[in-house]
This record gives sequence, C-alpha cells and structure tokens, in this order.
Amino acid sequence: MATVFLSIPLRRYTGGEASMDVPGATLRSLVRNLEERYPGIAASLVNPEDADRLMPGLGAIVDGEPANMGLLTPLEERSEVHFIPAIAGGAIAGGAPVPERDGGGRCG
Amino acid sequence: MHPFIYVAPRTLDEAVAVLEQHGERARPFAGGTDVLVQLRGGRFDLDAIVDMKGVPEATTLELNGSLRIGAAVPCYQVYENSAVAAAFPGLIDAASLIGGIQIQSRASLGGNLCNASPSADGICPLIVHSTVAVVRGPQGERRVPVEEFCTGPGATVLERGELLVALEVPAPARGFGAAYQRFIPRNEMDIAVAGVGSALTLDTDGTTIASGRIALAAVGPTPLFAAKASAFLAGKPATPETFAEAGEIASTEATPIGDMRGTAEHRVELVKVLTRRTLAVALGRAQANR
Amino acid sequence: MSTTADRPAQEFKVVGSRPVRHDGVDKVLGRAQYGADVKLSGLIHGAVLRSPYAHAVIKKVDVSRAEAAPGVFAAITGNDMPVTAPRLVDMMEEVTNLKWASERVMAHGKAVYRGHPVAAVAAVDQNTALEALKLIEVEYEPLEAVISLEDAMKPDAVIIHDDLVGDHLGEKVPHTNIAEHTRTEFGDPEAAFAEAAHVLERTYTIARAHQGYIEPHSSTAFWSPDDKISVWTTTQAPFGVRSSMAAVLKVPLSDVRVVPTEIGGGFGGKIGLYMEPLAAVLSRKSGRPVKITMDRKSVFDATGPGPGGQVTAKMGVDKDGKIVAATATIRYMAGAYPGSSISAATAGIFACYKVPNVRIDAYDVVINMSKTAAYRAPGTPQATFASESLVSELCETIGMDPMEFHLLNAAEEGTRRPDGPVFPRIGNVACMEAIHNSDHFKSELGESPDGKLRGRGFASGYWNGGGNRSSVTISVNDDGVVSLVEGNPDIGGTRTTIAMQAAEVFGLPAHDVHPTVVDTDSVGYNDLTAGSRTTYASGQAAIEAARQVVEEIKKRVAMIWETEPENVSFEDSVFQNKVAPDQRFTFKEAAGKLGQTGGPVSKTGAVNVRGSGGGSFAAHLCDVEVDPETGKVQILRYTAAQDAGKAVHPSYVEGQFQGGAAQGIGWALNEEYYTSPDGVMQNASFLDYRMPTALDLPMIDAIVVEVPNTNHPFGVRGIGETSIVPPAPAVGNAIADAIGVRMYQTPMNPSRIMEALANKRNGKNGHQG
Amino acid sequence: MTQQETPVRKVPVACTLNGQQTEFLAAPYQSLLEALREVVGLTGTKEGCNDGNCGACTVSLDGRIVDSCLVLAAEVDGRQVDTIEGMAPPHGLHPLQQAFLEEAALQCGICTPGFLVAARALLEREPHPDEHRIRLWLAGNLCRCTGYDKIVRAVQRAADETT
Repeated sequence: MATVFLSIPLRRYTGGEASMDVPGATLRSLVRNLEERYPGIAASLVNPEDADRLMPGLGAIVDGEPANMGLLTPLEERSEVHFIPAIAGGAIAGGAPVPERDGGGRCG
Repeated sequence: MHPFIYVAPRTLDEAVAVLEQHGERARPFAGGTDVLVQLRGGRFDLDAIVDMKGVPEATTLELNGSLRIGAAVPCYQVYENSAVAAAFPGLIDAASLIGGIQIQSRASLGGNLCNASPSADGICPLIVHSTVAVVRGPQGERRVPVEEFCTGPGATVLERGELLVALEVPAPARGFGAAYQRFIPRNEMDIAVAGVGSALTLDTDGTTIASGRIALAAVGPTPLFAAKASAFLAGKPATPETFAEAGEIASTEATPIGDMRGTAEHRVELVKVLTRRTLAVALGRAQANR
Repeated sequence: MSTTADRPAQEFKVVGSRPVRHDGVDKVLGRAQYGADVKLSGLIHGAVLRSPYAHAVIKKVDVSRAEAAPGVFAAITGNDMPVTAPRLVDMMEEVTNLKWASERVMAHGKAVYRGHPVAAVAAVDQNTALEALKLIEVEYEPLEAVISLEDAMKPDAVIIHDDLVGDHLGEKVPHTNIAEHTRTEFGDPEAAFAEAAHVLERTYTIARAHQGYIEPHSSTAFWSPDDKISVWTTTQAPFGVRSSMAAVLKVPLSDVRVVPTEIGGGFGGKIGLYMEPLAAVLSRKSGRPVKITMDRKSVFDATGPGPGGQVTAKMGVDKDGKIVAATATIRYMAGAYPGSSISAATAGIFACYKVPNVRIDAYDVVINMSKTAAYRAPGTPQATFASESLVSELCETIGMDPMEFHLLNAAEEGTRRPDGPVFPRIGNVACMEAIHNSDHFKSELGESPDGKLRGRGFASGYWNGGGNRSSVTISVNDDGVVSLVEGNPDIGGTRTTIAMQAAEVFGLPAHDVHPTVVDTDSVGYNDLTAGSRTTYASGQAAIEAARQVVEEIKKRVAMIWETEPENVSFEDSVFQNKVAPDQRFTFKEAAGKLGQTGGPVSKTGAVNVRGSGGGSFAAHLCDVEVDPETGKVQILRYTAAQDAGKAVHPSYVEGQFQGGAAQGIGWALNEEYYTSPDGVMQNASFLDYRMPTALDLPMIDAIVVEVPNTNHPFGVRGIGETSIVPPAPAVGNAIADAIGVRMYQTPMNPSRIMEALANKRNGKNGHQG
Repeated sequence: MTQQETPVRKVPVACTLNGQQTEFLAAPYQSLLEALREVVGLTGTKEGCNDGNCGACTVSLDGRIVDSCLVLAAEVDGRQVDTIEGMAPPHGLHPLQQAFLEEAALQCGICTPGFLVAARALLEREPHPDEHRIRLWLAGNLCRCTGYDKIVRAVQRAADETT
C-alpha cells in the first residue's frame, strides 16, 4: 500500500479526503485503483493524449523525488506519493518532472 | 545607427567649417563615451562626427599657474599629471571617478561639459574653480563661465558651428581649497544620485572664509551654482556648524526629481551631507595651501 | 523510501581535486566560440523590431519599404510565422500553451509586453538591418498596461489574454489575469496559531530581477532547401530548443539540429526560445544563414528575468521558540504569459524548518511585462527573503539567538517539507554548524571609525536540484586517453566535472578524459543545463558509460589472457587476472590492445536519474556597514556554507557559492526593474541596473560542507542554485542589525534605507503586515 | 530620415594590431569592436552591452585600456591596438592567463578576455597592486558568474609570480 497525498483541487473527488492508502506496483496501477475508489479522478491525473503520462501541469513526487518515469514510475510497499501542481516558469526541482520533449514537433 | 562620416581636422578652423556646414547633424567628438551611446540609443542622428583629437588646442594640457585643459584631453591625462594633481585636487576628485579606468582613458572634462548632463561629475568642480569655457565658432572666440554653459539637460550655449576648445581654470589663490564628492549606490560605474563641489578661500587669519563657491549636480536640470549657499560662506568661520548650515541652504537651491537613481527626498538629504563633507575636505586643502 | 544508511567514506583520486578545466585555454586565449562568434558562409544579419508599448493592438505592420531597401534580403511579421492552436505542451522546463509560446517569439495581432517582437529583417550587415527597421510601418492602438499585482488582480482588471482560463484551486475561471492559485496544507495552522506563544506576520515585496548574464542572446539559423534546419545558439537547453523550434515552426523534431555554442552565462535565462525561430524563418525567406544578436536593452526589455511579487508570511512559536505553525501567501508576477515558479516557491519557503502545521497559497499572475524565466533557484530567493526576514524579526521579538532558533527548528532527515515530501539525509544542520564554527561567526563585528553602523545577518536557504535524462558517450583511444561526448552546454566548468567522474572510474588523470559538448544530432538526449543537474545527472551518465567501458575492456583482456571476464579485476587503473596475478595491464596498455580484440570500444551511458537526494542546503553570514547619512550599504564580510554532497571540483563549487552570493547581494541592494506606469523599464542598461562590480564586494568565504547524497554513486549533490537563496535575507537581517529598523522590500537601496531611517525617527513602522 | 549630402564610404585604417601592421576598411560609423570582430575576424573581444558599462570589449589602445565599443574604428588609424588574441606568447600563456586557469577565475568565460586585457594593463603599471587597487582597476569589467573573488586572487597570484 502506498500512501497518496492529493493537492486541494483533487480532493473534490475524495470528499475532501487529503490522503489515503492505495495499492499499486506503479503509479499507473495506483491511479487505476484510485479511479476505482474515486470515479472521475483519473481524468485529472492522466494525460488525455497519452495514457502513460501524467496530465500536463501535474507533478508526482514519489518518496521525496520527482517521478521521472511518469506513470510508469515503480512504487514500493510503503511508498509515499504526492500529486501536486507541476512547476511552471522554469523550475525542475521542487517536485515536478522535466516534461517529455520528444514528439513535440509533430503537431502541424 | 544612421551612417555618418568621420572627419579628423587638424585645425580649429577646419573643425568649425565642418560643424557649420552640417549644423545640428554634426558633433565634435573626443572620447565618444556619451555621443556613441546616444547615437545607438536613437536619441539623435548625425551626418558627421568631428574628431577633435587631432586639433592641438583641444588636446593640450597647460599648467602655468592657471590651468588650460583642452576640450579633448582625457581624464587620465589630468589626474596622472602630478603637477596638476597637486595644484587642483578638487578637479582630480572628479576626473578620477568618471566611469571606470576604460572610460577615463577616453572621456574628457570638456566632453562632460558639452554633454550637459544634469548629473555630470566634471562640471561642479569646474564651476567652483570659476572655470571659463573657451568657445570657437564662425564668428571667432568667446568665453563663457562654466556655470552659464549648460542651459538644460543635454543643451548648451553652443550655437551652430561652435565648439568648445578648452577650459581655463584660474590659478588657485593662497588659502584656496576645493573638493568634489558624489553619492552613488555602488562604488564605481554609477551616475551620481547627487553630487556637490565646494571651494573656499580662507582669509589671512586662516580660520575665516573669505569666499566660497558651491555647485550641485543631479538635483536640477543642469549642474548648478548654488548662489545663496556660496554667498552665505563669505565671512563665516570655517567650522562644521558653518558647513552644515551651508548644506541646509544649498538643499533649498536644489530642485531634484525622483527617478530610478534615487528619490527627490533622498537627493535633498544628500546635498546637505555632501556639502558638509566637501567643505570639510576643501578646508583641509585650503589650509595646506596657505 | 530513500535509503539513509551511511556508507563508508569513499576514497577518491580525481573527484575532489582541482585540475585546470579542459576548455580553459581556449577561453583565456579568446578562441572559444560564443553565440555571436558564429561565422558561416554567406551569413547575413537580422534585427528585430520590438513594440514600444507594453500593451497594444497591432492594427497594421507594413514591411514593404524595409524589404525593398538596398542590402535587405528578407523581412517578416507575425503573418510569416505558423499559427498554432491553443494546446498545452511540455516545453523546456515548463508546461506552456503552444499558442502563447509561438506568440511570445513574435506578436500576432497584439503586443503584450514592451519589446515584444513585431517584425524582423535580415540584411547584409547589422547596421543595414537596424536601419531597415526604421522603414517598417506599424500602426498600434495602445491599451492600458497592467504592470502591478494590484492592477492585475483587482476585480475590474484590464484582461491581458482573452483566452486565459485560470485554475483557481481546481476551478476553471475565465476572464482573469490570475493564471493559477494553488494551495498546500498540512495540519491546522489556525488552531496552532491560537495556541502559540508568539505569532508574527509580515508582508514583503521583492523586485523583478534579471539574470544579468554578460553575453546577450545570439542565434544563427540556416533553413536548408531540403527543409533541414540548423540552429547555432547560445542556450542552456539545446534539446529543448530543438523540440520547441519544431513545435513552434510545425516541422518534424528531427529536422531541427541545434548546435550549442559556448554560453556566456545563463542562470536560467537562456532556456526559452527567443530569436531562433525568427532567424530560421528569415533564413527560409532569404536562402542565407541569418544571425540575430540582441542588444543589451532588448535583453532587459524582452527576455525573462526572475519574477517580482509579494509574499505574506506568518509564523507562530511556542514558549520555547519551537515553530508550531506557518502560513504564506505568495503572489508572483509571471510577466506576459503564465508561469512564475510558484510551486518551487511553495516547496522552498519553509523548507529549512520543521513546521507541523502549514498552509501556503500561491498565485501566478500575468502582467504586461516580458515573460519571466527561471533565475537560479527559480521563485525561491523571493519567498526566502520573506521567510528568513520573518524568522530574524521573530527571534528579535522573542529574544532568541537566530542560530539557536535555526538549530532548534531545523529540518533534518525525516522532516516533511511543507509541500509534502519527506527529506532523506540532508545537510541543513551541518551548514549551520559550519557557519557556527567559522572564523567569521566567531569574529567581532568591530566599530566603524567614522560613525557608520555595522550589523551582522544570518539566513539559510534550500534548493532541490533536479535529476532526469542525460546521455554521455565515451570512446577509448589507442593511447589510453578517452574522449567523452556530452550534450550539456558548459556554463561553469561542467565539461571538467563530468569528465572527472569518468576519470575517477578509470583511475585516469582528469586530463586523460577529453570532453566535448556536441549538437543534438551527435549525442543521445540530454535535459538542459539547469536545475543544478548537470554535474549530478550527466556525471552519472558519464560514470555509467565509463563502467560499461571497463566491463568491455575486461572482456577484451580476458580474451588475451584466455580466461573469463569475471576473473579480471580493475582497480587503480590496472586490469589484473585474479587467477594469474602476474597478468596485468594498465588501462593505457589495455587500450592499445582493443583493435585486435574486437575493435573500438565506445559506450554510452544513458540515464534517467532521480532528484538530488533532498537537495542542497546553505547558510550564509553577512556583515554590513551602513552610512546613516546617505543610506549606502557596504558588504564588509560574507561567508557562504553549503552542502555539496561531495565536491567534484572544489574550486568550481566555491565559485558557484561565491557567484550565487554575489547575485543575491545585487538583488538585495540595488537590482530591480524600475518601470514607468505604462510598463517601460527605465533602467534597461548595465549602467542603471547596477549589478555589483568588483569594488562592491569583499572576498566571499566559501565553506564546502559534504553530506553525501545517497542518490549518487560518489555522493554528489547539485549545487549551482542554492547560493542565491539566502543572500537577500542575510543582507536584510544585517542591515536591520545595523540600523535598528527592518526592511520589507527589495532592493534595499540607499533611498529606501534613508526612508526607513526617517520613519524610525518619526516612530513609524515600515511593515505592511 | 533626411538624406545627407556627403556619401558615407568606407575608410582605410592602418594600425599595429597585436604587433602586426594591419590594414582594413571600416565604415566610418563602425566601432572598433565591430571592426575587430566582423572585419578583421578577431572575435576574442566580446560585446556585452555596447555602451561602455561592462568592459567585455576591453582592448588596449596605445597602451591604455578602452572599451572598444566606444572607439570608432576610423580613430585607430596609425595607432597601436592590442587585443586578447595578442596576449599570449607563441605557444604559451601569459602569466595572467595561467593564473586565471589555476585559480578557476572563469566560469562562463565571456568576460574573461576583457578582464585579462584590463588586468595586464594594471600589472604593467603597478606590479604589486593591493586588493583594493585591483578591485578599483577592474570595476569597469562586469562578471556575473564568479563574485570576483577568484578573479582578484588570480590577479594577485600573477602579480606574485611575475616578481
């Protein structure tokens, strides 16, 4: 069971609950289990264009470090997971992963 | 930058002729430390630059009791001349703090005067030394007291075709001392938030001020001669109390604005402090000069 | 959870030494090629016409006269740039609306900051291009400029972007300049404040400040007829420039090749796109390579400084001085587009302390000034000016020694950072102890001989360095020297610090590893040179590549010795047959035998590493002397202690501490954007921006603290940024100690100090809280 | 923009550049900095501000340091110009260059040529300047990376070692 901490906007799916224990071997399976318990929350966590990635603008911190593998980041039995707003304006520290870059060119 | 031609005359007449031909679209050029920056900033355009550094009258420094500083003589030549430095420490105060070493290799006191910046460091000490600006133009030569030379920010008495040839600084009388200080937030490379030049001449008793002159920078549209504060000094004892009172009077002659370099209130305070401090230094120099 | 077990202290041969940097000779000879030094066959020069208004509708742009001028090859406007739909993408270091990213480099219909590009030309030389700009006709309809928090946040504010939908605690709010409002909360701060023995709340204002790199931006692009685009640019993020160029120009990613030049300072400010796409489009139009170099004024007007803003901080302590609760409201002005590091500010503001009950609200607000960018520990120096000034004042209120307060409340292993994560082993306390034991701390402040006032101030600070993706390729030459290819532009000696980590693995002298920074086609992906990550993360890629090389060479020598690779040991740069110990090759000997044992050895370390193990903490001590008659502040003495984990090259670690301290001192004392009400920066020159000169600073004592980072094989932490965090409060606290009055606003310039002294004489308090 | 009467033609400049007699054509409005970089091809002299406030473009003109952005190329006709490219002896380094390397006195390196040219002029005049004198002399050169500490130490070291 990992312990999940949700930022305030995400708590609307949990009836205000800020933290909870959720099973999952990766962030992705944890999100799946969260969605089962709190329907609708996954839509705020997962990138609608790429189901392996976090929502743009959202960061996950696993055991004190940015989840640098996105939703594929592995979790341990007693991991602590924080979903927080990603850093805008240039920082990579403080929690957010550095965003993916590949594929950014094929939008035209 | 609008393209301009470069003219390097060998005589004053040649220089005057080029300036007269182009009018406002030509400027004399010495160190270039102001004019090139202003051209790049789009403040004005020129068709011709007239480099004065090949004109002997503009490039000579002559000490003969009085001091004649060619308009294009760079600051370092003034402060590295030990005879000049000994006789005119009040001028050296300014010549050695304009810009950094690189700027002092090029910038001249004459250029500083012609640039007519309200915050010019070079002008106050010239004023308190009762310096006269020697101007040459199509109608010949005329002489203008430095305190009358600047007419507004960046504006001078120079007419079409006229240029500054040299600055004539009278020989300091016995008992004369002068000093210049400015206030800047950093320790170098800044424009004065306020600057004060002070001079006094001691009476034969060595303790009474026979006459004094105070000039202020960066607290009005031009560097200005503080007439009231200057007049106040005459006949007063050369004491800290007198200097403080002179500072108070000088501060009433200041009309500063607040801008990125400091607030108006701060500038008024600085006039008081710097007047007091420069008079104290000037007194020391006056006593050494008796 | 991160492991916290201590490993036995490692012995190093190369790491921790001070070799001359590999690129040093080129740099002292003037031969190194920086952005503006790029020369290409047929090169022409571009210039950019920038909006004189901070906020204006662009009704018409006519470049026809400019285009027709002699010597001009091409002119472009917003109409020549691809249009991009609003869409959130991850660009560079931040999430950006692609439409805004595109509009930021060239205005489409509306200028939203002074200096916003409106048109560009390319001509035979720089001056011809600049003169041609004067021939461009632009019709503007000026709009009211929004340049303060107050104006941007008021209910009837002028709205800068019609299409901005704010995220206010999860609510989507249209018609606003507040792009984001976030909140983090643990415990019940209100209840704790009610119980607290002392509570203090203050509001602090921090000026927008520029990174001040000495090299202006310069970009050269060639858009080849086969639609391959090459870009030579001075950037911290060549791979980021590649992806954002591709996005903005709507071309395939791999058609863009970015060649990073030497870079003359960045500090976070050379991450974003500026002129690269403009040079590329001018190149396509003209068929020539085009170089555009910014002038200094444009650097101030149109590139991103760090944000200014306002921070209200509140802290409560019990009767023993233990913190029971803290709250903060952070409001930063992002500039013309959203994104001002508010989450880093949230992470950093109380990070040095154990705070059992905490709430932090943060607002990201758009205004009509150039978009801010990362500036060394983005967002954190501003927030820390508030928290560390508050702590100092609180200590004064309760009569507690600040050092004692810090130690009593210091965050340590196991402490929960106020935004959530739990710290592994960190150097917070060790840095304070280093200051406590320093000669500086033990010294007497002394009396000024001429009536000036002296004071001493202390502050601590935090920044959590980043990790992420790096690729390094190492190839072994016949003579036993190895070449190392990397993709991080070297701003401060990182070629050497990366090479040293490989050299450590090989047991070779640092100079037997030859590092080169290459273009985006020539090495695997690398995240940017920023976030204190380069030595830390790319160093791990180098270690990984070096270890692979060693393993490969073990196979080769095993072949020669007719044994199994497992039987080959490698220690002290010697391969040895464990079975037949007299069989041994030095690394150099082995390198000469690679050709006949299977060919060249070249290995790539490609890593995606975790963050910097709890980050790097710092503690700074500052002595000042204030002239109460003029308000002038002189820094008399300065000491910076910071945790480097393990200093790879101590000289460059010290240099980072000293340089960050100097920047922070500048921010504290004089640096600001002095802006007119219509949004025009009045001091857009090095003359009036007033960065510290050599004469303004003392020697800066750097104390390198080493608390190993368990996330790095050698214990290295990223250290580049933390040093800018403590200076402003350290200076402010020293000023307060000297003059007996607190400063609540940066810059603490002479006019402000005189005002504070006057208020003190009149019995007025300067704070707004 | 008014049309001017005098055509603006390039002017020939003959100077001694790093000890070599050098001739080039420069536009009369072109700075020495731009001419060195764009016409002569010596890019070691850097542009940081183009208004005399950073010292990155420092060169020596007849033995005195100047900001080359504030000198017209046309002015140096007949004069002696020394840039960073002329500082090192053939196949060697000037003691200041060596000291900058050993003291880690550069980080990004963009200000380094200006500092070296300025520091050389100081040590040629005053072989043993104290710390204050070094800081004063170098105040016209901005560095944003180092906080100046290691630069000042490098100059001190070079001064000590050239005795």
